[in-house]
Amino acid sequence: METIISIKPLLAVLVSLLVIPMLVSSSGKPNVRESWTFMAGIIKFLLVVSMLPVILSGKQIALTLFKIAPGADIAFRVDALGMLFALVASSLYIITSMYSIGYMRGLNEHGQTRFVSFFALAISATIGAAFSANLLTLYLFYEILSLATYPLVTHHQDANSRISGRKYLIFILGTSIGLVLPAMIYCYHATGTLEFAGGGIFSGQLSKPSATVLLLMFVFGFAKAGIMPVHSWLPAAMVAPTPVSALLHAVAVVKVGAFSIVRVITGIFGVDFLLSFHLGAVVAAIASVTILVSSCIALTQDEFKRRLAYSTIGQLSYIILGVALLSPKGMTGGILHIAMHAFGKITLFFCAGAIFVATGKKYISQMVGIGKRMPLTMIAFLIGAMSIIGLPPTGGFISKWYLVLGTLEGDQMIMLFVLLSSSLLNAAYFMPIFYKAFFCTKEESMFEDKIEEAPMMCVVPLLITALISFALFFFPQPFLDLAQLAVKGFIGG
Amino acid sequence: MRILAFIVVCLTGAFLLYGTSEFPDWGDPNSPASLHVAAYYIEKTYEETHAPNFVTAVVTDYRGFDTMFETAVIFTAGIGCFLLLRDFRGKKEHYYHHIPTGVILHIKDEKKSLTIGKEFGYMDKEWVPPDLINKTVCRILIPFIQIYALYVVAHGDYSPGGGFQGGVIFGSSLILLAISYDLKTLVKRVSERLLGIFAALGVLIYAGTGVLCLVMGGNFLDYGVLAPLFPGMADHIRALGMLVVEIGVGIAVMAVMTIIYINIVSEGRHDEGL
Amino acid sequence: MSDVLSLIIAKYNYWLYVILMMIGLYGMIAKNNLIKKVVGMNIFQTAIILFYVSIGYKTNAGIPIITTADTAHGVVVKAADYINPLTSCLMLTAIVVSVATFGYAMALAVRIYQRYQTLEEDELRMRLSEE
Amino acid sequence: MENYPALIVVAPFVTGLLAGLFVWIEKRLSYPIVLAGLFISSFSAVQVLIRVMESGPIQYKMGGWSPPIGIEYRIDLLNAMVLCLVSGIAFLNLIASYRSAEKEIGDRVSSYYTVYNLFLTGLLGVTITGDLFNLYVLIEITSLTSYAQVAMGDRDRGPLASLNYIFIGVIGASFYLLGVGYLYMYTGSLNMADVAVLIKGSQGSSTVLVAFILCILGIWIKMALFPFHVWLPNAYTYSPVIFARVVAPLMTKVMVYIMLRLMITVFGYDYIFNTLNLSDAVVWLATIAVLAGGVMALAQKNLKKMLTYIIVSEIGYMVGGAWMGNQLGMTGAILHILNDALMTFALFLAVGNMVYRIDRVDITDLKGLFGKMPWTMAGFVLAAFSIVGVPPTCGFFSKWYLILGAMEKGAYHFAAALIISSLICAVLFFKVFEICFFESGSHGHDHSSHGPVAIEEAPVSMLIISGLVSLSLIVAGFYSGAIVNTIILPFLK
Repeated sequence: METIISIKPLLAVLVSLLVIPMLVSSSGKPNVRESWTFMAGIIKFLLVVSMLPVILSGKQIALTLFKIAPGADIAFRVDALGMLFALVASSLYIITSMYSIGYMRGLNEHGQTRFVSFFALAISATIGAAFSANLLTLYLFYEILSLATYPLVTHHQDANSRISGRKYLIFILGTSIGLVLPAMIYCYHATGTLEFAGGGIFSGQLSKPSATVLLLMFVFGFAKAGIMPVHSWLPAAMVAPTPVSALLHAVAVVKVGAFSIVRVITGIFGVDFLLSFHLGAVVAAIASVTILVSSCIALTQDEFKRRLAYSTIGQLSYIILGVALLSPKGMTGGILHIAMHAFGKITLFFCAGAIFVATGKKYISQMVGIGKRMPLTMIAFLIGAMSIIGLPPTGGFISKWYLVLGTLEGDQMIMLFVLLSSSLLNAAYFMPIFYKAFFCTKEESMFEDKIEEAPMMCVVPLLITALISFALFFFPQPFLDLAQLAVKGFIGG
Repeated sequence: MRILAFIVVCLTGAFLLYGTSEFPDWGDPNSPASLHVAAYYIEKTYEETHAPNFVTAVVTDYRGFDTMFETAVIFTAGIGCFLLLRDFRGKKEHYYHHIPTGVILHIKDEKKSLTIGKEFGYMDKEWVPPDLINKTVCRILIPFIQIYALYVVAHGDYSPGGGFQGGVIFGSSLILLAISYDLKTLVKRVSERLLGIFAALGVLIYAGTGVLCLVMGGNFLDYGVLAPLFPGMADHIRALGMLVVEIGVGIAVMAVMTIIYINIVSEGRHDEGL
Repeated sequence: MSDVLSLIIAKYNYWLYVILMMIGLYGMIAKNNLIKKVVGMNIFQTAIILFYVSIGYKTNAGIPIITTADTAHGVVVKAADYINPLTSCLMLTAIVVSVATFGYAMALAVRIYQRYQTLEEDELRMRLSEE
Repeated sequence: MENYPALIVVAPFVTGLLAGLFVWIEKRLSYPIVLAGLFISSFSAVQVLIRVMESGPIQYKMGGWSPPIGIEYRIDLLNAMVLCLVSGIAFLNLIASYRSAEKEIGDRVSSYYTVYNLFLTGLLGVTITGDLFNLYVLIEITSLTSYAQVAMGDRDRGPLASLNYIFIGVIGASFYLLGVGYLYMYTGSLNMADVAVLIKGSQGSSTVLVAFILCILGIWIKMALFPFHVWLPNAYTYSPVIFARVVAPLMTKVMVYIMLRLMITVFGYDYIFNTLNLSDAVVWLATIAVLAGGVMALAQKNLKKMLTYIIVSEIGYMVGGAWMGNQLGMTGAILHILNDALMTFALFLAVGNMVYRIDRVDITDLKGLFGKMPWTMAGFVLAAFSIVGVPPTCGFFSKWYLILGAMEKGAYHFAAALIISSLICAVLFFKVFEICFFESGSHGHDHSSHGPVAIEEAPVSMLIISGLVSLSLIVAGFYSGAIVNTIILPFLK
């Protein structure tokens, strides 16, 4: 495969890092600060997009920054999988920035400069993780992301966020230091390299038991992916302001977790290796349990954001499940789900935030009849929810379609059952919200019959993401092509 | 605790004895310790340095670098005591005695003080009448002790002695002064400032000699390169270098001994004490 | 038995140093009074000095200073005639170090006494835990 | 100039003495004189490092006498690196601590600088010398000056801490001296290289064995390896900031260096690892030290004391790595000398800044410090991350080598201890961060009252140095591969 040396991936990572001093120095002037944020976001997005044609033409972009040890440098490599993830994250960053202006100003939050600065740091780390060439670099950005997110999660600085922050750290940092780090060093010790390779880095150094242990260490160690039982930080982290939940806990943070697991499965272990030991089934089983259990829990949640959080946990496991199927279609579906779920879920979070800004309501039981008051928001919600459930005509349908094909391909009927029943559950916890919002009697409605949406800066972004979700059904090409390209790299060897 | 300590101590002792089991017998002239480097020192010292006292030659020339730091150790102890104990706050109460009558005055107001002269004299809180015999004997002895100290310093490279020994003797003469009279007498004659300067200066003479050697183009403390500064003494240049540093050591040790003594006995107030 | 005895006799200097060192170490560990500990420390260091100096000793050898008579006639200096100057030199340093440490430890003791009015370790510990 | 090696040690020595002289003549000159001395020293150290890298080890004969007759300085890559580290940190610290020293020590400060420089002379001399007895003398200078400085901090507790330090320090130094005596008895020489040649092949000798154990034991006591650590926490906690800042990063590290020097140059790998086969026992001891240090740190209420226990734990890292008996472990240990010195320095710089403003640093006193001293806390956070081992800070990379070394040897207990220690450190520091971040004194979650908190930062000189050193942690992290390749590996070859 042809590799091009370019500084672009570094620039894409650095842009939002370099803008932080600007943000801090213009802390007294919110408009100036916000324009810096946008500028960084747009430049970042353009940089990422400018690499897209190269990747689509089947080439790779690479850059080695620092040599640490042979086979484990601080290095970037942009391939199809990373490109897909970076594209999602950088495009949504712009939209979220817009949304967070509306949200933060709407609520008159404190410490906005700190907020945007750490936000920028977090997005840098996300892009860095997407472009990592090896496990060491990935781990580096993974940790930076964990730490940069902490002040965002605990933004309110009250007792509640303190407890959540603690939980967040214990799970995220505890697993990454306690499980991933030793597993990673063991890999390096055994093979002398951490470079992601199409066919994995192992060639007979591992027995089945030790490979299983190692794989489980990675799967649970990347706790950001929210595999049960290391998921419980995610609902707790919902105390954060909604833009944080939206971008980080629907897109960046959790997806970095899932992305890391995908990377490890494909790049460190390799599809053939896992197939030869039948380890894909182990991961798939864990993921299926997570999918079903989390969907059931989501049914019982009344707080809007917590329900979304449990939904996220389930959806993340789709990605893991898809890749763990180890069949081309399944993997394509899993990878594609990174993108499709991101657009759908961020819409839902935006809606939750918009409702909170406009009405101060957090609980679903208080939202009866809200469709009359905020119709645009709720229509966007419908599209987002459909995408998550996997109904046409939304992007979510496409990824689910591939996932189902994947199970059929591998003749794994149990997984098929899991997917389908989970979709039903998804519908069961989303549709009542929509239904109650519009179809209720006058007496039941808790809102006056007057349209009063959230601030413009809140509504526009959620409409955009809803629109994209919708559009992806018809034009999934960039993501679908990238996913297929990535899978070709993993399976073709 | 005591039993534990005893066991630890016995184990250490046994361990150390175990290490000696392979040692050659005591006084064996052929033990490795007495050959190799040591034999070289004995055989070559006079030839190379013209100092008949091998110990001094080793101390101040072959291993002169060690000795410089050794002086620094002493200096550190002095400055450490000074930093730790020195208390610049004055005493709250003063005692004086009226010389003609022998009446003792106790002044509690810390701002008031009497002028010391023919009429009034200092007195310590726990007053012991000055012993005439002690005072007289010491007054006679002290100059001799000091002369002897200078001799010991100056003849370090010819006979047993050297800067440390001489410095200690000189310092003890000053301490004797404090003991036989009182601390104030010593502090009055040898001021704190002077001692401080001397302590630093002594070590500086040593280190300065080394730096001078650097400047003259040799290695640090390589006295050989100082020959151009002392025309006609090229043979003895190393012995001369030794003498210079010995003087430095002597000054430093003398000053530091006195500083430590004054600070400890007066608890840092420099007014009264042993 | 006689072997052991002759071994001890041939190296009794080392036995002495070890015993002295043990006394010092015991004092440092087991004594309660800080001054006694300091004295123990001094004994401990002295033991080491004894050890070194006894290393340098040679039977039938004189002090390492050439007399004027020797130098005048250009007599060849034989190593066996003089005791080892190096160990004495090293011990000069060790003595100085031990004096300096001793002096400073005393100053510290003065300071501690000023503050706590005691030098007994258990009492000091009590006072500290009270604060 | 050929005299750079001498200048490294002589410059701070002579200037220290000059400062001592000027105390009595013109007090204000002391500080600039001392500063100039340290500058010359660090400059020479860098020159020496460059030379050693270019053309191999340098030998410098004191007094012109060649070894083993005279004392020699022998500088190879290892001690050239440590020399740069020591002199650099000392120089920076002197600048950073100017204000705090004036505040804490008061009118004695000008004499204090003399002691400060003598202390550094000792450390530098210890590092550079190639003579066993010269090493002892310089250890004593270092010790005596540290006793003096410890006693100058806390007026109540300082002297007692110092006296206890004296007792243990004297035992340590005396053991070392005895060890040297035994070696001298066996070889008749005091020069390291010469001794190494003379004891080669004397595997069974009880004298060499006892000498070895005495030397190592003495150094361990001085280093405060776990069961011998009792003096360290009190001594470092109650000492003045200017001293704590330099002794905490340097003293233990220099002692570790001596241990390495004795192991590598004097006794030799072969003797230690093949004849005596002590590796396993010592690695276990180090494991216990790592864990014990961490656990004891958890119990502390005072920030300074907590950090001192972390130092105890870090000593275990280096001892364990050095005694692993393989190249990776040794690489890790040497790299950790550098990294640990830097990160401890950064930590204590930050703590010093806090002490400057709030005097007491019990953890509960730190409420709202993120608002009050943001820059100091930024430095503190970076340094803390480095201790925890978060990439890309340098602490991660030395841990990486240490764990790799442990895995190669099969010492999984040590690897596990390192991981657990990281987790403990994470808990420790986040406990502190939580207090600094959440308990900002007055407000709960009250949006309107969040005005900008009054910033009360430390003086700029302190902040700049603190910031620089904290940033250097990241730089050192990125360049750790380069450091390993250009300094450590060539040294170990």
